[in-house]
Amino acid sequence: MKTELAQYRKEELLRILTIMQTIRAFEEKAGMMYGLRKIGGFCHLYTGQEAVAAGAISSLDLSKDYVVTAYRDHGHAIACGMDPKKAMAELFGKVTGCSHGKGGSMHLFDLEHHFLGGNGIVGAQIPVAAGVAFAQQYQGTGGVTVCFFGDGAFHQGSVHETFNLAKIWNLPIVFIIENNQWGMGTNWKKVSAVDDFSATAGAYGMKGYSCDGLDVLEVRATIEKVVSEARLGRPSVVEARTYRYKGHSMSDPQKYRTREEIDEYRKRDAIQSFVAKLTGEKILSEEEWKDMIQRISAQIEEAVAFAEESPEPALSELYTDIYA
Amino acid sequence: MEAKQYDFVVIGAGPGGYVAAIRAAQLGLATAVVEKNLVGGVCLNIGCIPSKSLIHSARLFAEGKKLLEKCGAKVDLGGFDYAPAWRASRLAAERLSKGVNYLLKKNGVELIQGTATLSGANSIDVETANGPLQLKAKAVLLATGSRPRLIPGFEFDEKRILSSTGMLMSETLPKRLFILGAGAIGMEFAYVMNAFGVEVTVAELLPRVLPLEDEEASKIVEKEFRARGVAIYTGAKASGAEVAGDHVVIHLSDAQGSPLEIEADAALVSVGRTTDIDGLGLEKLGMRTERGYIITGEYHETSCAGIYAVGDITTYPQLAHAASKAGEIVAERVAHLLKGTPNPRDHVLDRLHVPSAVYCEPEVASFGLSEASAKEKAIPHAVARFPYRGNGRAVAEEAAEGQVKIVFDPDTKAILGASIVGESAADTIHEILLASKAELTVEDVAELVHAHPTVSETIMEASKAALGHAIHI
Amino acid sequence: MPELTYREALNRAMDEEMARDEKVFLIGEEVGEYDGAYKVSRGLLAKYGPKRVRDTPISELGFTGLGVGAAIVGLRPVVEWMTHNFALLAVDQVMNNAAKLRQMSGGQISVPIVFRGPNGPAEFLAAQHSQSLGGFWMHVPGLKVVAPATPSDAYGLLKSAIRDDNPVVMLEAELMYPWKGEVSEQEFLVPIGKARIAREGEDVTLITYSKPIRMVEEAAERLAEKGVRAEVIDLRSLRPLDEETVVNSVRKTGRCVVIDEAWPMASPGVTVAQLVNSRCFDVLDAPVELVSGEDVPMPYNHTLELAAQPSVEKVIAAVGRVLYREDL
Amino acid sequence: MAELLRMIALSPTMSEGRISKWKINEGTEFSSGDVLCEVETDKASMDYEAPQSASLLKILLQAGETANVGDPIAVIGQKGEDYAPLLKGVGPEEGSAGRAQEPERPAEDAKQEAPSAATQPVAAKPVGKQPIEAGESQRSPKSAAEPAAQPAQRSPTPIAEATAQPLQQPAAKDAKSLPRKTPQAPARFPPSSPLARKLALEKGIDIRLVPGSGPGGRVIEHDILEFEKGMKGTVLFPGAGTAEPAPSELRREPAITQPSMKRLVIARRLSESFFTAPHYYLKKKIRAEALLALRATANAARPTKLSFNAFLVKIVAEALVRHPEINVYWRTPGATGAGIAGVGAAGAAAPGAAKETAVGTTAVSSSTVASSSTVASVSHPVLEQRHSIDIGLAVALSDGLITPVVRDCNLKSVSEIDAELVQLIEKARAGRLAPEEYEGAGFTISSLGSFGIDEFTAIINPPGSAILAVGAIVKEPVVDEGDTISVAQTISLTLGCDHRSIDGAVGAVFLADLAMMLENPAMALV
Repeated sequence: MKTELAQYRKEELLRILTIMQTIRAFEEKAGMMYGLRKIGGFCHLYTGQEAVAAGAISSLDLSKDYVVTAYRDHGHAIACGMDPKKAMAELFGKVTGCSHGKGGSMHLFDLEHHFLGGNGIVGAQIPVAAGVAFAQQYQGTGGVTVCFFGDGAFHQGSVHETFNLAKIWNLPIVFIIENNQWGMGTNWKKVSAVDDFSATAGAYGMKGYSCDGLDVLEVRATIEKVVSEARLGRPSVVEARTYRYKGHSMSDPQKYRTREEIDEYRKRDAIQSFVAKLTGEKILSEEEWKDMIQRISAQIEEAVAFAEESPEPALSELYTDIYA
Repeated sequence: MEAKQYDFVVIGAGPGGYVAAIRAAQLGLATAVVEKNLVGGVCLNIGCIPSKSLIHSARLFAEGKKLLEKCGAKVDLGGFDYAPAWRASRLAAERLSKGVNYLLKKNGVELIQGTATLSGANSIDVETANGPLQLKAKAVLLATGSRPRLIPGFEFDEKRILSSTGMLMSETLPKRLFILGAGAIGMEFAYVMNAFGVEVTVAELLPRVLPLEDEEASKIVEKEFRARGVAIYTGAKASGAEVAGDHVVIHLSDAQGSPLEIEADAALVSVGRTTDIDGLGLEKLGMRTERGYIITGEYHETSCAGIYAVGDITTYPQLAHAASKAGEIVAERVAHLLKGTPNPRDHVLDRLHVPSAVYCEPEVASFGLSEASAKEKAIPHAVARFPYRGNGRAVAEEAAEGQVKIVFDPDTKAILGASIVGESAADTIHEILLASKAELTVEDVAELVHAHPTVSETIMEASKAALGHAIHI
Repeated sequence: MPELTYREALNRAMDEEMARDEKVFLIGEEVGEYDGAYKVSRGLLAKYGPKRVRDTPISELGFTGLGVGAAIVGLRPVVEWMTHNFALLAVDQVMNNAAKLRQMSGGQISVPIVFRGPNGPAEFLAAQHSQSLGGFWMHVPGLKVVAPATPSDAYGLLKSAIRDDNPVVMLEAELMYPWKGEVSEQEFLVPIGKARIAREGEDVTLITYSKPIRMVEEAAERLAEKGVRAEVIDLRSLRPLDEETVVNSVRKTGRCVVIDEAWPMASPGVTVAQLVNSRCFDVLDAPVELVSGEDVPMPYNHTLELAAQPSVEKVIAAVGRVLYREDL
Repeated sequence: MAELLRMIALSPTMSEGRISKWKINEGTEFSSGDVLCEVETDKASMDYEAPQSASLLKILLQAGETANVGDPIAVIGQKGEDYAPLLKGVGPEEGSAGRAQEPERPAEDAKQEAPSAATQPVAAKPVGKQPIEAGESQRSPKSAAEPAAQPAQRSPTPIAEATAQPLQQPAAKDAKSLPRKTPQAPARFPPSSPLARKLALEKGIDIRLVPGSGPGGRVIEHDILEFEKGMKGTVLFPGAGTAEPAPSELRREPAITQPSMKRLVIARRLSESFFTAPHYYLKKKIRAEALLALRATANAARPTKLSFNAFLVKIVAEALVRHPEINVYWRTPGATGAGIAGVGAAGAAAPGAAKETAVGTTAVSSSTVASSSTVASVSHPVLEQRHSIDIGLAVALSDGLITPVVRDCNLKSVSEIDAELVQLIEKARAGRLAPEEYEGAGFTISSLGSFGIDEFTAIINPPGSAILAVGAIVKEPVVDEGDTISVAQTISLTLGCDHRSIDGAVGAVFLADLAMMLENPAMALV
């Protein structure tokens, strides 16, 4: 469903845009730092999917709602309000990182901003998210849990079991499937029995929604609706069709897709299209947009400098945070 | 501006900092020390050294007066002026502080006067009189020390309500002095002022004076101080103080809870010291701290690799010599990592063998396991005592109050701890401390022939008492 | 002192802890209306209602993960597995989430959760339902593992486990549920990580945990008749392991036999044997003997089944080997 | 503002890249994601995508040139920007060593994706800063190019506390004692249990001697305990009846028997006496007729016969009264002077006369073993002048010798001495002699006449300085005063003295006087 800009105040729209541009700048810089060997291990970039995280998470009240996602978690962390400095320092494995350098790219956590992290095992975060919703219901906090996973994770057993649990216990949870079309090297159509993931919600007596993951306002509107439903104990499933520009992870030679396909999607870039809409409606001027880009890229530069300057964790840190 | 590269940068030139800097330079490290005030830190300038000088003067004054009166002379204190004693204390402080300056220069340590903050794992920004400076270092040592603790209702104006710093810097004596806090600093000032004839009142929250020392030692000190006319309220809770013109009124409730009002010309507040680590930029570096103290692990390294911390800002005893020893360990460790010089013998400061001392009269000194903590931790122990009155020298010098108390392991006869109160306790403690550190037994000390008559014989006798056959009691 | 069965002791522990802390709740298959597959949670649904005694669909991975999620935001779930054999589906949630979230989050997240259920062989259950999986959990840093063998330990350890802020896995056993034993009326906790000396002795140390304890005590009795004074140690907890009690005992006796239902390769028993070998080497008069389950999937046939498990005869034979005596 | 575009690692194992072709030329604008150039890596040719939208201000690395990962290849920024300062000191980025490219396999659950064997993760070098070679950390950083088998591991951070075993819980106190080397049984030792080896060490047992009853002959605790019991159980004299005739065809290997504790003490004390006290010997033959006659007349009226030794002891006592300079002891520091269980009379390998009687060991309870009396040791040699005349008499027992002592012999009659001797010898044989009953003899008499020995020398028994060795009574032709030959019963006396306390002349005077008194017992009364 198309949405009108008028529904949202200017500050809200600029906030959403800032989130998207911050994620984009962060991921580009992370990719560069990875190339310079400052970041190691697995690093899954969110570039291209900014609209889903920004659209969905900007609709939440993070004082009582929670966000859970998998290992492509930089975007969600920043959207939840994690300080880019802490995130970059964590990628550098420094003691100033959000997990003191012990989590790394796949395990960003920010309890203060109700971001319950990246999870390294495909689909393993889905029942955990249901558990968080269970606790919200149990303690009557009125909060909702938003659980992100991809087209790759959709075929994990945990999805079936959790959808069922969510429905039979009316848990305040929203399942958002970020269908970026590539499960590592496998196009999603090749391995999915159905073309429309949201249709499967019906099998568990839940409503299913589908929205254009490249249109941030459509994502925002859809999630606002399903979250209010979930707050009343009616969980639902949303498929956001989106696209990732970068490889599955930093060491993916991306032989499986053509440059043309990527360029095709770049034309419908979520940020460019949103900016075009905003400038069109005179909500944002070219100058303001350029300033925002400069400001955000300076912020990310500062994050990299902070990460570079931060100390490594001392060896004694090896033995902390294992047991309470 | 181009950052100056060092091997080792020390922040704070107190006893922990300057010792580490000198040791590091000796081991061939390019070392710099950043100090925002005077080299030598609190200890040399507004702490141990000036207070010891005042104690020395007070003692001479009191003893001299007593001796003259004993010989029948009538002592007229009309022309008494405190200033020369005060000036002597300042002279001592300056001379030693200059001395440290010289030592730093001699060893090639670069002294930077300024205020430092950590901007990264190994980069330090320093605000100096002539502009900002950036230093780069392979290893950093934090030794910024502590400052007098402020409690609400007793804000320092250093005129009516003074900190230990204020007391040391004031040239005149109040007629009546109220002291809040009967720790080492409080009791030392009580002794000095009482010796100079000031009317002294001491109030302490805990049930006894010198609460960190052995109970019996506290009792002896309390008895002596009361005998000299010092009013002492233990278990007293202070609620506030109002400055009224040229005097101050202190409100407190005594052990039984009944309210008390004490009027005095000045009030010294010495209830402990707090750390000085805000402003160093530690939170930014994710350093683990606990209630304002930095947590350190092996070789006194903080949770940030390459950054070490020693002295009052850490969880180790707040003593100058503890800071110095820890400083040496860090310097030797860093030199070992950078230059391959031998590793320090101890990984960390051996808490059980760090002596603490209080220089009032009678002096108090102790180390290791006290009887109370041995009981509390259910560590098998036995205790042997020997009173000073059994010692010829002490009796001859009319300093017969005091005792040596040794805590030892009944089976292995190993020395677990000791507390001495009495004449030159702070010096004689080292004999029994060395015995304990070198893992000698009370037998070894008992067997050792001690010169007669000396105060140290009390330690031999206490050791004999431990074996059940002391001679002189 | 009153006598309780092992299951009643567990029931009393959960009842008390649920009464004491609103955040404690029980979740698992058949724990509610069915009063528990082995009647351990009898009466709890009636007393605390479906919100806190939650019957689940058969989705071990699902409700185990859900338990972990509930724990990280403040609840204290007790997750009952109908048997540890079924929990293999949920190993990922225990090992990769429950055990690691604290470290991966740099200390921000705690997972105060208890996973409990019957472990090891019972009778006629064949290969898939008779596995002793303590070693799986014992292997993982970040977990605690307890294995009470008496009603009183079951009561005390389950209460400690529920109050512990770390994930705790408890190993029970179907055949132990009916065992009777004294449990004092007053509330008490058994510390996690402390072994129990079930029987004093000087000649050989017998070390075990969970169900085999009664068989080992019987063996000790038979040995006593032959003049061999065996010391029996019930570990009660596999992680943390009470090394001191084990080492002190072997230093006294100089000989050690470890009895463990699990398979012989990479089992808890092997870990204890290695500990004894390394810390008591100089006082050993014979190599440490391990009496373990046979290295085979559990057969259905009962005689075979008994042959596949540790027995009094096997323990006595092992003691014979460490004492160099054939006459036992 | 302008910034440097650097070569990045486009494939996991790449450490340098060659620009094959620039897709756009200087001055043109590009948007994020556009392909700027093609880079040849060790694996394939890859597209270098623009990280952000900007314009290409200056190409630093021309097509065909190669650069390390991290080296600048171009300058990008807004059109017309001054980028000169950026170029100052442009060189390969300091210390950018290779960081492990992670392997193909994604983080997905192992069962989801078969892990592609493309590349093994390599040990990463520390990031950015030049690592300071921490003295102790043995793991040297591996260069990125060389794939290493072990899992991706970050080597210790530059200045971090790289202790020798980084994974070890930081030890509260560093282990002062060197790791204790467990006593390895040398190859040729029989297999033995650690406990058996430990007990053998403690009990001073040579484990090689212990027969092993464990599997494969392994020596076990039981064997050690049995062996120790056995040490006490062997019989001194293999009685005639018990010794089986040695089968002649077998060449008997010498049976190595473990000396008893008592034997060990005797050995030690005698060598202590023999090797510290400079012995010399004086020989004198005496005519025994008078003494024998005296004994015969004394015994004639007595129901129990007095022993010849009792007479000997009495006369020697009287001689010692006259010659106190003999009744002395030269005490040196450390010497306990405690005397020994037995006088090595028999087995003494004194220089010269090598009279040997094999004395085996026999079962005597260990209580008779001479325990060193608790005499305070001295800090420098002293000469003790003894006042009481305590004479020790060497008595041969099955497991060694012992010297029961008769105190104040000068004050006792021969019959008293004899009664005491009988009682002492009885106790000695039963192994119930108390230390004070066999220690502290100032002078010792050892007689081997009963063993048929004519003459021998003996080793001094501390705390005495002299010992009299009395041979058998021998009939032999003697020249009388009138140069006539007659048959006489003679006894050969050999006085051993400690030259530190008794000079030759002093010894000689005493021996001559003693001989005279023995030859004329009545003189002992004068």
